[in-house]
Amino acid sequence: MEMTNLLIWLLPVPPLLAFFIIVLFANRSNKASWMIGVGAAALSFLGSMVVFFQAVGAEHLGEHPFGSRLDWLPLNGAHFQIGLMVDPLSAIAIFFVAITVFMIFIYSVGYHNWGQPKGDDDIPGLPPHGATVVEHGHEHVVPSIEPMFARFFAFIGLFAFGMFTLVLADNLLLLFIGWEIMGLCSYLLIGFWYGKPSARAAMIKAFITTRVGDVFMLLGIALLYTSTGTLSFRAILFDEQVLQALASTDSGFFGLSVAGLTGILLFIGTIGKSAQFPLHVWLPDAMEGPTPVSAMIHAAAMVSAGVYMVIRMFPLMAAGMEHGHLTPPMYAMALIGSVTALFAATIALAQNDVKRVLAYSTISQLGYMVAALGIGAYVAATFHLVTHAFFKALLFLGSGSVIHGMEHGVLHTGDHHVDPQNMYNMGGLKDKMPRTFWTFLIGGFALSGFPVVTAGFWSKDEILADAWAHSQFVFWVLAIAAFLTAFYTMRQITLTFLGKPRTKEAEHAHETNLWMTGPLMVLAVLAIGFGWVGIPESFPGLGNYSNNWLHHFLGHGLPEWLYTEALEFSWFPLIASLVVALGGLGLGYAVYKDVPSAEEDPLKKVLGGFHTWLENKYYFDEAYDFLFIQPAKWFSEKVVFQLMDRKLIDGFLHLVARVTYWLGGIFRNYFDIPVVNRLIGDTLGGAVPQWFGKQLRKVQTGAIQTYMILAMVVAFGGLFVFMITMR
Amino acid sequence: MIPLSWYLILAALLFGIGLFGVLARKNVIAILLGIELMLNAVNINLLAFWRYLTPGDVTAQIFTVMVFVVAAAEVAVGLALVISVWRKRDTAYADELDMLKW
Amino acid sequence: MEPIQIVFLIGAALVLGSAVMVVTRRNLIHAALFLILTLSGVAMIFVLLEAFYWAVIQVVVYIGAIAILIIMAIMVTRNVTGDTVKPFNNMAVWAAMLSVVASGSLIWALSYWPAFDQTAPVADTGEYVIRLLGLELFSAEGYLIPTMIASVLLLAALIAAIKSAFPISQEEE
Amino acid sequence: MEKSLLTIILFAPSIAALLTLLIPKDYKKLIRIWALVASLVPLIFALVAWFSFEGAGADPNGYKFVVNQPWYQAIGSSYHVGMDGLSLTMVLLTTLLAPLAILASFGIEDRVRMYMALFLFLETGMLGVFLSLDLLLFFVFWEIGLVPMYFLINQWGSPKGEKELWNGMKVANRTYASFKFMIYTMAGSLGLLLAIQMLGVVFQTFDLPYIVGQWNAMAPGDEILGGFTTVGTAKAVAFWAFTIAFALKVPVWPFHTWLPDAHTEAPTAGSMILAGVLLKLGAFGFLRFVLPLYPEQAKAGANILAGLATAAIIFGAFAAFGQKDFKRLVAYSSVNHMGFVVLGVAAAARAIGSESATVALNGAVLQMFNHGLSAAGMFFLVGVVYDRIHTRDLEEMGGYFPLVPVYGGVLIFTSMASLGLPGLNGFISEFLVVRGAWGVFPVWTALGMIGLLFTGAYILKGISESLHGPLNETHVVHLSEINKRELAVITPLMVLMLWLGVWPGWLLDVIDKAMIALQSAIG
Repeated sequence: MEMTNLLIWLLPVPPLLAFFIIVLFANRSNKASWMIGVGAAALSFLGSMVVFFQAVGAEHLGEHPFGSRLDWLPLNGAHFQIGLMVDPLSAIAIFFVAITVFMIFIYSVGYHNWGQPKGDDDIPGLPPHGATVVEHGHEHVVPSIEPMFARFFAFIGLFAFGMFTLVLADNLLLLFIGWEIMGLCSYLLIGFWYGKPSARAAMIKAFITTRVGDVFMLLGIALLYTSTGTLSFRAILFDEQVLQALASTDSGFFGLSVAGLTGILLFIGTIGKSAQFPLHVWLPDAMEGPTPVSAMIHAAAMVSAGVYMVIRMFPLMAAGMEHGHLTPPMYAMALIGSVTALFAATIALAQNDVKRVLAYSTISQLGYMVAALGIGAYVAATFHLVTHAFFKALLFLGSGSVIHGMEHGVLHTGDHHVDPQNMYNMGGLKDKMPRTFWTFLIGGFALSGFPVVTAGFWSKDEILADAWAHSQFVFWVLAIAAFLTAFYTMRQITLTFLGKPRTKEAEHAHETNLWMTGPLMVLAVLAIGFGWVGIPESFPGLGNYSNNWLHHFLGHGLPEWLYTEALEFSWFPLIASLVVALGGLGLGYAVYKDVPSAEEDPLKKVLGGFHTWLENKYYFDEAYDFLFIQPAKWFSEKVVFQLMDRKLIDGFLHLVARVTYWLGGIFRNYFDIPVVNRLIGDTLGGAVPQWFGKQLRKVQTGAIQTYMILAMVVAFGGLFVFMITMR
Repeated sequence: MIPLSWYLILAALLFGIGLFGVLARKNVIAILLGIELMLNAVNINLLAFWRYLTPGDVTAQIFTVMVFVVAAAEVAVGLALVISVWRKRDTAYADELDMLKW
Repeated sequence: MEPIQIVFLIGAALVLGSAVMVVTRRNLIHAALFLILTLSGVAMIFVLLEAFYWAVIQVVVYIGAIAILIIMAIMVTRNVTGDTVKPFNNMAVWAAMLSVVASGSLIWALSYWPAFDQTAPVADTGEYVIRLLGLELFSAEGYLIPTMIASVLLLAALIAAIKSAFPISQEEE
Repeated sequence: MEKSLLTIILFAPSIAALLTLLIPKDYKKLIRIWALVASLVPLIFALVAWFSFEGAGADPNGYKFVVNQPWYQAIGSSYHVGMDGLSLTMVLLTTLLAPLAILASFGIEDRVRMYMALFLFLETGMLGVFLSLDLLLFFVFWEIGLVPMYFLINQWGSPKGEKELWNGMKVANRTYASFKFMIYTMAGSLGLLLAIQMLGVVFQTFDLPYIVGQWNAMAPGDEILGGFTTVGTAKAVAFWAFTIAFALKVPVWPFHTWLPDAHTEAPTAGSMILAGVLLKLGAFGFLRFVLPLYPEQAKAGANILAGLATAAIIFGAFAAFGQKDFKRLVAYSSVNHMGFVVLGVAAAARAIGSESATVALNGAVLQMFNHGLSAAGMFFLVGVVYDRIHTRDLEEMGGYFPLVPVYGGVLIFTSMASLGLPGLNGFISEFLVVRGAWGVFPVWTALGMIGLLFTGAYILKGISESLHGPLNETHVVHLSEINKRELAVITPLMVLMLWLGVWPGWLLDVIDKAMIALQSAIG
């Protein structure tokens, strides 16, 4: 136990150390950098597994979590404590975080072309362009190593540190610290190739958009701290009296209780971080970063953090819930989550960029989790968070592998105008890249919820079952979204891997090396296998072999008054989820199996003008630019600076100065010059002193002895006179 | 027995001679010599006071130490200045060094 | 006339006579040599005052160091033998009168002092005083800080002397 | 040692300044090194004070290392200096920034001796404000600090730029800025001086602890000044006189327009000190003088003050976002950050004695320290670029990251500290202020979040326009990597930023005790 408590503190440390060591000492050595980075991730991974399995074996982990705390901030004569803690939720979280992070680290080594020569004209800040090598007498172009290879591992190490800190934190402030560190890292990594204008825009967009949520969250933290005097999860969330007090105190804002207001403020943080509607705009643009970063943001860390936070704060969100009546924060979550799920899924239908489709699917899936939590499906939301992390990491890394394969083709043909990310440039990659294909297929099926075998099916099914039991509206929205998900996933798989190659580049695509496909295979196993820990006991047939371990493990991490037994089995949601998954997949394949180019996308005919809306993401970026960004720039520059500071305040000051100046002029012209200067100055001030000066000047001979004689005459003459007079 | 007055008169006369040297000589080094004489007069006075008035106390001697120190420092700096001036202006006459004149 | 008084008068005559020569000799070397004679006389006076320690210091520091230094400076700056310029400036008469007034008024002023004609008390002026002087000079309750300042002054004078007497460097030209 | 410690800290810089004047003016290297070494002396003694602070004996008012000698007996003023946790923090900041600023100004070639001497005098002025426990003594130091700063801006400020005034008269920007700085502060000082004189006449002394005790024991209806006015009226008037003087210095919106001008035109090291320490004088004045002397008036005026602070936070952030001049952007960020200090002070004034008040005060003082570090760092880094390419225009910059990776990393680090990234220092103080102010002024605090959001916006604007973005080819030749001396300036700041961000307990402990004592003194 003591050892475990110590080990918990050591989990976030290796990536942080890796960051500092690489930045300070190893930044010139690519080899040292990746070894330090991957080694750190491996250490954290091993430690996490030890902690995880100890947590699984521990009894009553919910009541007595692992962890320890120490005095951090001296405040008001006492101390604000911070600590790390492993309860069932954190245990599950470090499990998936550690694995995916470790896999992403390994993958990154290959992705950034470790072992390849230096590029011909690569510069830091732009993706590598390839290097020319001479082999067997003729030149050809091969991929070149990333110019900022070392820096990548430093940043991603810090990223991992942030996530570990966040999931292990035992109080909201430490969680927020990890939260913001990840914000910084996502900023740095999205803009990793800052030479591209799009990356520059995306990095700022990501940071600012999430910061909108963050400042609300900070307010929520301050409010919670003010009203409870602590930020510790145990002290707030597991103390029914505290929660009831929060739920019954009026906050003075919009008729909400303090608990309600806090919950909503914190949830706004999640809206920013987990890219929920309407702050979702940054996430698709985050694709500008290298693909491992996308995987990190979409699966392992960034967006999961937002959902993790609301899952963590669930007792607060649910405080005051009686007889199944949703509290205001839960209502907000259910609404925003389901809207996001559907809304993002529709946009994903019309995207042609292989990563962008996945980005919108992430937003949509996060909406699922948030909606699930909104209707009280705590376990289901967590379950989906974990399975989603696995299969989304798999899909992103897979898409990176595809892009890499395509870039190989681009290098071969030398035609740099072909976008290696556009799905309409691909096709038939199944035979070129078999390992990537099969793993991607597994990931895609898990995302679509392909029945029984994939993990995604079990988690999504549980959410739908919960929704069916609690809110019809949420159920139907999510079901439609699930259908769309299956459809666009199959569209993606079909366009990318099936059929015939549409371009020369696709013909010359090449399977990537084991650095990259290895992690894919590991994740594929998890994308299938992890579902089995959460099979409902009452599920026909399979339920006999399962004890729904996840539900018991996680459920007992909740305070008792929130714990609910697993739902009774119901046929309708099961059938619904079978229908939408299989129907979506089948339809997707049927529609897209022979589409030759983007112009002939069948959806265009069906949807007409609406398709353009979808392609342009409902014009959200343009609207935000028009509504917020341009006005903010105008307001800052023209109103605050030019008008307020320069014109009004400085203008007032200049007015004061002007009046003073004018008064001074009057004094000068009508008093100083005639009276003082002429009358007094020219006669008394001029002539008289001048005469004295002329006389006195004679004494100044410059010879030292003259001065001395004068001095002595004064001194001894004085003495002499004194003697004469005083005798 | 010698009364204190003898010493004081001697010192006063020596001081006067030194003062004359300082005021009247042209050569800067000669001026320095005059200063030395004056300082010696001071020393005679100090030690005479010590012997006649406070023989058990060494305060007067402490002042003598200080006078010695000042004398040594003054000679060192003074001579260095003389040499420096000599090099620069090729003169050692005080009345020729009158750049401070208006 | 007691013998000791005669000795004093001889010493005084030596001091004053050679001092007059110091300030009047045209040849600076001669003046400097007479200075040595004056300083020796002063040392003699110190012996009469039973300040034996100071007599020794007088010989060592003044005659041994300062006088020699002055002679060397004279040799550096002047063609010593052929010094043909008038030794006094044009204010010599005024200076002489002032000096007389100075000495006279000093003596005159002092003569009103009650202790003017005091004779020396009997006192231990030997080793004890030297020891006390040393202790006073270097104890914090006594004169440690003035001693320190004096030593710093000497150091500063040394540096200043070196700096200003050094051959003219380029930057000062 | 305990007796003379503060005197040494206080006057070591000015003695060093006088000695600097003795060095021949052409020995530039010697002057620089001497100034640097001399400025380390107060730092060393400040560290001595820091380490012996816990064990040192306190006087009945809680001040340590107290010296109380008659100074101006005729009017009852005395040389009364002392140190509590608040002044200890500020002294530490000042003595730390001074050597760094001097090191940063090694590149100055013009009248080095005068520059360094002024700088060291300035340090004495600033330290004096933090250590004085006598109102008149305080005022003397308060004014002393102005003079060197005026000349530093006026003489060594950026030589470029002209401003046209209303009558077509053209003045150099630095002349305009220094003049504005001087007049603005003097304007505030007038009322301050009058109020101090009034207190002096009433109590026949300028001793701060004594006045605090007597003043608050009086009933508002008591007649003073021979029946000329009552305590209540006098307090209300004097409160505003003090508040305006300090608000000008902080500066609180709308008294802030001198700041961007002065900061932009000052030499790099001048900006460092200006932002790092001089702004703190105002905030310090609130804590040391306004709160203890006028608790009731402060409580009544707190809402207005909080509103102005919020305005400073918001408009400071907006104005910073609207800048094209990198240095001016950083200057406006000072308005933004100091707004949090004033917000914390206002919250504490309103709710004095409560837990929120302590937290807000802790946050405010810590924010003063943190802003000192990060603003000084930011100004220095802007100066580093300016030294090389001689422009501060963000639109001309861009794409420096690949050319100067180390500088880029340092800039991002410092920017993030300024932005308030958790794990670095600014976050903790801002969080504490928000936490403390939220319970007192929820609406103002919530509005302040707009400012916090735009803090992110302008910081990122600064980074992206300078480090990222398209490269300006003409700068490539001039732009060299940050050198060792410059690294030596920024490294201590970065270490402290990180250290305070990760483990702020060591400093906050001192501040916390001082703030609890401050409130218990008011009662």
